[in-house]
Amino acid sequence: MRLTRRDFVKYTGFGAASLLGMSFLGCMTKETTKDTLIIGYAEDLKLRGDPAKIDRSIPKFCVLERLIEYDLSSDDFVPSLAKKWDVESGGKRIVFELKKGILFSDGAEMDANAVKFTYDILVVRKHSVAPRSVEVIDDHTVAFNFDEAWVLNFAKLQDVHGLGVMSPKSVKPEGDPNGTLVDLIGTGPFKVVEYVENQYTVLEPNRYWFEQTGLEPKIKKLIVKVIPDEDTRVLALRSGEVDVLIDNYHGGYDYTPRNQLSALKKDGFKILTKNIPYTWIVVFNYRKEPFNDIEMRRAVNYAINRDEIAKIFDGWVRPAWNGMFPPEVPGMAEANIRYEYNPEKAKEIVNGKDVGEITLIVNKSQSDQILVAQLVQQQLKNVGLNIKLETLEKGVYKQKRNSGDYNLRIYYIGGSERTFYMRIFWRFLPPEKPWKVYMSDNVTEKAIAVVKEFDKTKRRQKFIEFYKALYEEAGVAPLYYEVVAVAEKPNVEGIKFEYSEPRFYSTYVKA
Amino acid sequence: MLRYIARRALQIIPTILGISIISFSLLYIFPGDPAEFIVEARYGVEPTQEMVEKIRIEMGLDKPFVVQYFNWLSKAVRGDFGISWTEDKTVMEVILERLPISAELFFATFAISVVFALILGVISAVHKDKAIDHICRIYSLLGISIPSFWLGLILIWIFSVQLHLLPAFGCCELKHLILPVLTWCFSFMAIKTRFVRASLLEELSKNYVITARAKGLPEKLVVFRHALRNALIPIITYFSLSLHHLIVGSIMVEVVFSWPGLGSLLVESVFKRDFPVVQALVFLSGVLLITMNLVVDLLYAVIDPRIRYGD
Amino acid sequence: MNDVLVVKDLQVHFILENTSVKAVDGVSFNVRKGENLALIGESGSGKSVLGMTILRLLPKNVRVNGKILFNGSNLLELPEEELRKIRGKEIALIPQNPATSLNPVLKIGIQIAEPMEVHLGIDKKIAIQKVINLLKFFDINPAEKRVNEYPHQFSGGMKQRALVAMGTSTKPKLIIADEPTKGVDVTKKLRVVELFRRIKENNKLSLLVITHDLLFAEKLADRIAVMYCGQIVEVCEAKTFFEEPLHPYSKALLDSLPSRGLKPIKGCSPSMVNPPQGCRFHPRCEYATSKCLEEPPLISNGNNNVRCWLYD
Amino acid sequence: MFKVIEIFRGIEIPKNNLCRIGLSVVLFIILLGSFAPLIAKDPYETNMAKRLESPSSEHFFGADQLGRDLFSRVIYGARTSLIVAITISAFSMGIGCLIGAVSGYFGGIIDDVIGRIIDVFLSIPEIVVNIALVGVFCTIYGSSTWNVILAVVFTNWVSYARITRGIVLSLKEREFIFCSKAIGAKSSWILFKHIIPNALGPIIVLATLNVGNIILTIASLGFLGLGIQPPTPEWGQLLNSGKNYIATAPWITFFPGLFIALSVFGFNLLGEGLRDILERRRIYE
Repeated sequence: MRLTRRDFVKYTGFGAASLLGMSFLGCMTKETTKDTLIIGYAEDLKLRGDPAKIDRSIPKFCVLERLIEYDLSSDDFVPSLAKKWDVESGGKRIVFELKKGILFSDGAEMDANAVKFTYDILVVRKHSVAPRSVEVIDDHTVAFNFDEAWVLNFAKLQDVHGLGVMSPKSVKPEGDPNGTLVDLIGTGPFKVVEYVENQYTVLEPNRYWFEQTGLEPKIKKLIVKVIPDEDTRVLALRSGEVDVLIDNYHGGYDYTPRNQLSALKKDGFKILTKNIPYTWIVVFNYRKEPFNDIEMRRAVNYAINRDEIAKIFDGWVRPAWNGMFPPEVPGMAEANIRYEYNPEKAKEIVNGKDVGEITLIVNKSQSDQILVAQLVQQQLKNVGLNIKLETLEKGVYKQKRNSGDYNLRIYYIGGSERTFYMRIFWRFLPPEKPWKVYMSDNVTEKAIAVVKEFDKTKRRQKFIEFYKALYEEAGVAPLYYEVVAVAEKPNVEGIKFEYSEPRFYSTYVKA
Repeated sequence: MLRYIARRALQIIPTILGISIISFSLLYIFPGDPAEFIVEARYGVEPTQEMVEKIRIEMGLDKPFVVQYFNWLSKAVRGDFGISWTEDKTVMEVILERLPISAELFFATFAISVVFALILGVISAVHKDKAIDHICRIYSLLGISIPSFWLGLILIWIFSVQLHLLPAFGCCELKHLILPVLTWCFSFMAIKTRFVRASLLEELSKNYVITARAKGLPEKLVVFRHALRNALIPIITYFSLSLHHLIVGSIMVEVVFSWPGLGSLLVESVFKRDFPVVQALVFLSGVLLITMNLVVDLLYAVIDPRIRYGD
Repeated sequence: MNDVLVVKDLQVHFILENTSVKAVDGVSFNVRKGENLALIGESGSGKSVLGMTILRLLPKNVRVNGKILFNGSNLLELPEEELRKIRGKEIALIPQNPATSLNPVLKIGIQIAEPMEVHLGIDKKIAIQKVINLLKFFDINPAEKRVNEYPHQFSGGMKQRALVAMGTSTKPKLIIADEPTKGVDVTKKLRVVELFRRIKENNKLSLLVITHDLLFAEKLADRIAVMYCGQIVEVCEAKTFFEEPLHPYSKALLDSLPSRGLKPIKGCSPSMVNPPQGCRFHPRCEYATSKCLEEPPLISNGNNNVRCWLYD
Repeated sequence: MFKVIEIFRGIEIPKNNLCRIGLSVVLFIILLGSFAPLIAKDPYETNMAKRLESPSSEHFFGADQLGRDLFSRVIYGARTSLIVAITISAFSMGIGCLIGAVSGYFGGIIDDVIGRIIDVFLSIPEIVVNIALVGVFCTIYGSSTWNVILAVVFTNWVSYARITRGIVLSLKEREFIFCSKAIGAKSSWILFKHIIPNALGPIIVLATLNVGNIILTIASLGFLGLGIQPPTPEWGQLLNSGKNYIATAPWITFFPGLFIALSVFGFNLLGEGLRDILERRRIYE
């Protein structure tokens, strides 16, 4: 037969050669960039459509700037686009004086109208963090009216849901807060030049911002690539597809898996982290057997070895021994709380109690939390509590959470610095909602006292009381204190954190 | 011939109806209220009663199941699957966006697989029971046994992590295409190789091949002019049938390599609970499969002279 | 050297999963120049296998021993390439199932022209012209149109004639016709006989007809070889055979003809996997003696040979 | 069981290479699964000190992210996969064969309707529907192994139905059924005494191949995070949890995948081998 081995060798040889050729081509097309920084990010930036749904992170610190920022270390609200402000009507009205001469990336001036336009986007949507109304007093003065006289009102103005100030030209029809976002224009260090939904966004330096600050842009392009899957993002960094991974740390998901940071570091990648007032906790279903019993809640707190849990993350996070927040949070150190790991005590409490089937639910969209939950399950098993672990898809987790169909769940309190106050509002204040983590007459009363207080020193005292009350009632079982992280290739320089956000205006990439 | 086409086309209607019922019912296995999900998914806020009510009326969710089904079906056959629950776009727009990306992966795989499957299949059949045939057969069994997601990860480990030769993920350039195509080809080609081998062997066992050999034809002519020419009829039809993989054909490969095609879209939509998209994908892939079956039948009629010239 | 083909002690074993079957067991015979030899036997007696063995067309799971001499060279030992030059050129095979023996997707003309192209190096166009002449010769009309048709457009008889045309196109020295009357109804059998006579008129060739059809053999054959259960039990002149057959099996076979009393042979054909010991026919033989448990050799009886102790 | 031996009687299984290798692989996996508690340690026991340890004489396959012994998890994974796959196969076989037999036996309008339904299920892309269904089930009820079982059975019964229907239709025409009818046998008697025993051979082949496929499907779902949930060890899910360690701890990915491939390969080989045997038997007959 003539179709012989020779032919076979010929064909396979051809195949192998072509594949090899393709892979060489692959290598050749890989560009070595010096003036482009590629960021791997979990979410689409949502720069079209509803302007209230713009992604919570990157556009809001690259493209947009906020009126004010929050500094956790001093517990102060600090100026940003606003130069200064007056609090009127006992706190129900805040009047901001804006900085002058700030230009949008299209060259138009940022003024009170732009601020009103921005916040009207929330007002018309009756958003839960929206002010009641926004008034333009003159070109550079704008007033916000609120229903309650709370210091929380400041937090609302710079929380994640609140927006950075954008040009009314960003939407169509122009200036209509109900309009559709077509081209996000802000005052921040970068401007959007290209946006492909679900794939990437290209940002370039905003000339006006750099002129104003007297800085020199060191990169020409910032590309934000959307890579929804956490593992793929890490692989992308490893394979050189992206230079930097940054977290979307709003709601406890879509971040660089913490348990991979060490491996990345070992392989030469740089890891920047910053502590944030963000804590992973076990939430008790405190309205239901058996965790309506304070003793049982204490037993869980005794049973959890927080050091072991932190080991999952190879030391990138701190074990949550001293209360609901890390010590740098206002009042936390002074509260002087210390959780105890004492499995014997836990056993004693549990012993002889008929607790029935206990379910622990966890949102499985993060591999980290699945690991944490499995370890918690094992630790509780060691003290005689048999736990049924349910790893749930995001939606079902929410649904079970909302219906109260669980005993324990893995959840988080706090967040980035600027969401700190809002999270206390979201987690501890009435009205009762499924996403609240613990409410009792005592704790709730103390939490309200915190967000009402305008005076910093008094507020600190109230914080301490609130922390202590929560600890006494064993309201939650804190596990570990989260960080915000940036993982970058070794040749990336100049990314730094401001508050809890990575900033790129002085970033460059070495050849 | 025309009558034959018409009859076959009519025959697939009940099947398509069946598939539409299955895909439509996906949403109605819900004990709860889909309207609530829509509100949550679309607005990202806790649903209020009035919002839910509004959505319910807007989407016709207040009507009886059968009415809703026929509404859905009558739109679906026109390619209108409603609006995505998570994006402000129609389902069709979402799908059409991803289709070319899937198509790129599919056609690259398809082309390579067809060529190599033919070569391997012929070699294997011609050298039946020799070493090379055993290798081909073991390969074709391995091809259907080795999970593509594992193979993909192993390839990533070799080519991306260890050798830094190829990107582990990404889309739309040649270098991104290589690993996913390689991974998919491994199984795709295996099935095809097996089929080519079996078809050719069947033809080689037929009497006309003995006639051809008895004529003293060189084996090359016996295989290529006689047997393969006949075997090509089932092979071509079978290969065209696999065109249905165009829609959601390579879920695992797409997921492993984060290839933003329709397979990934399906999985994402499942996780995001964007059920209109899931419905549409199930329906469309089913319809494509049925249609390909029909096309293949007709193709058969076209390329086989027995049928072409038959009465 | 008056013989075109000499088969000596041929053995063909089919190797199966865990057993082997002797389909042909120690067969010897010869085909003389210009003669018609009919190889007859019941279905399953191994005669078709024998025909295929001559051209080495059997599947790969067979083991063949013995000698097949054609023009002095042993076909069984020829390299594949040499043998290929004999197939279709020197020895043609007319296969047994006209219905399936033509390639369904190739035009008839091309198929008939192939041997000429391959062996005689005739250009395709010229070859097709020759095919048209052949078709006319074998009454396939209108030949110019038929040459471009596909097998399924041909009737059974036409297919057979096409195959005959194909076999004769290169003017071979020997034609092996495998069951040419299989599936042909009685009324048309004469036409087949006619067809084969026609081949002979124009060619000085030998014909080896493999058939189970005694009447057909009677009309066509010069000599008869009878096969039973993988062995040749009798070789003799056709006349002798039909007048006074030697072997009890031959007798029984003839007696089973409708014209001669329609007397069926008692018992069943033995299994090839496990053939009877000694004379393979003895369990069904009227004349069987205890000696028959030993295998009889091929015994000469005048011009004829017979494998039976009766003639020892 | 006797019937099974009867069907494959006369063929020495070890003579068939495909079968022999396939059978040994399958037996190997089954033995691993059944004797998991003897071979392996506690697959749930965490030990943070051993986190991500590479393979060693103590941990043959290394340790995972929580310091659990990967070898034990893989071995117990065999158990999970086999139990779930066999459950699915059994349910599908029960449902499929019953529907197929009823359809083929009674014919008429019942057969038309069931035939149409079978057509529909044959033309749905299985894995797509599996994913969609598991997704929907998870959304409603949360993750559980029953989701996987239900979703796969939903698409899987049809091949059994088709094959049973075909066999019943062809057997119905054969003489011995007429004989039985002639001596006044009841429908159910014919069904159980003639049809089912005759259909058993092809169905066993199908089931063997099917178990392999199901193992692959379960693993795929597990890999997507839709299948059996941790901490229960399951191969696809182990692979999934290992995929982000492909660069640092590739063994977490490597071994579960190897076992998926091995067991699917084993079942496929065995199935193919059995099919060969059946076909050859048919030729002999």
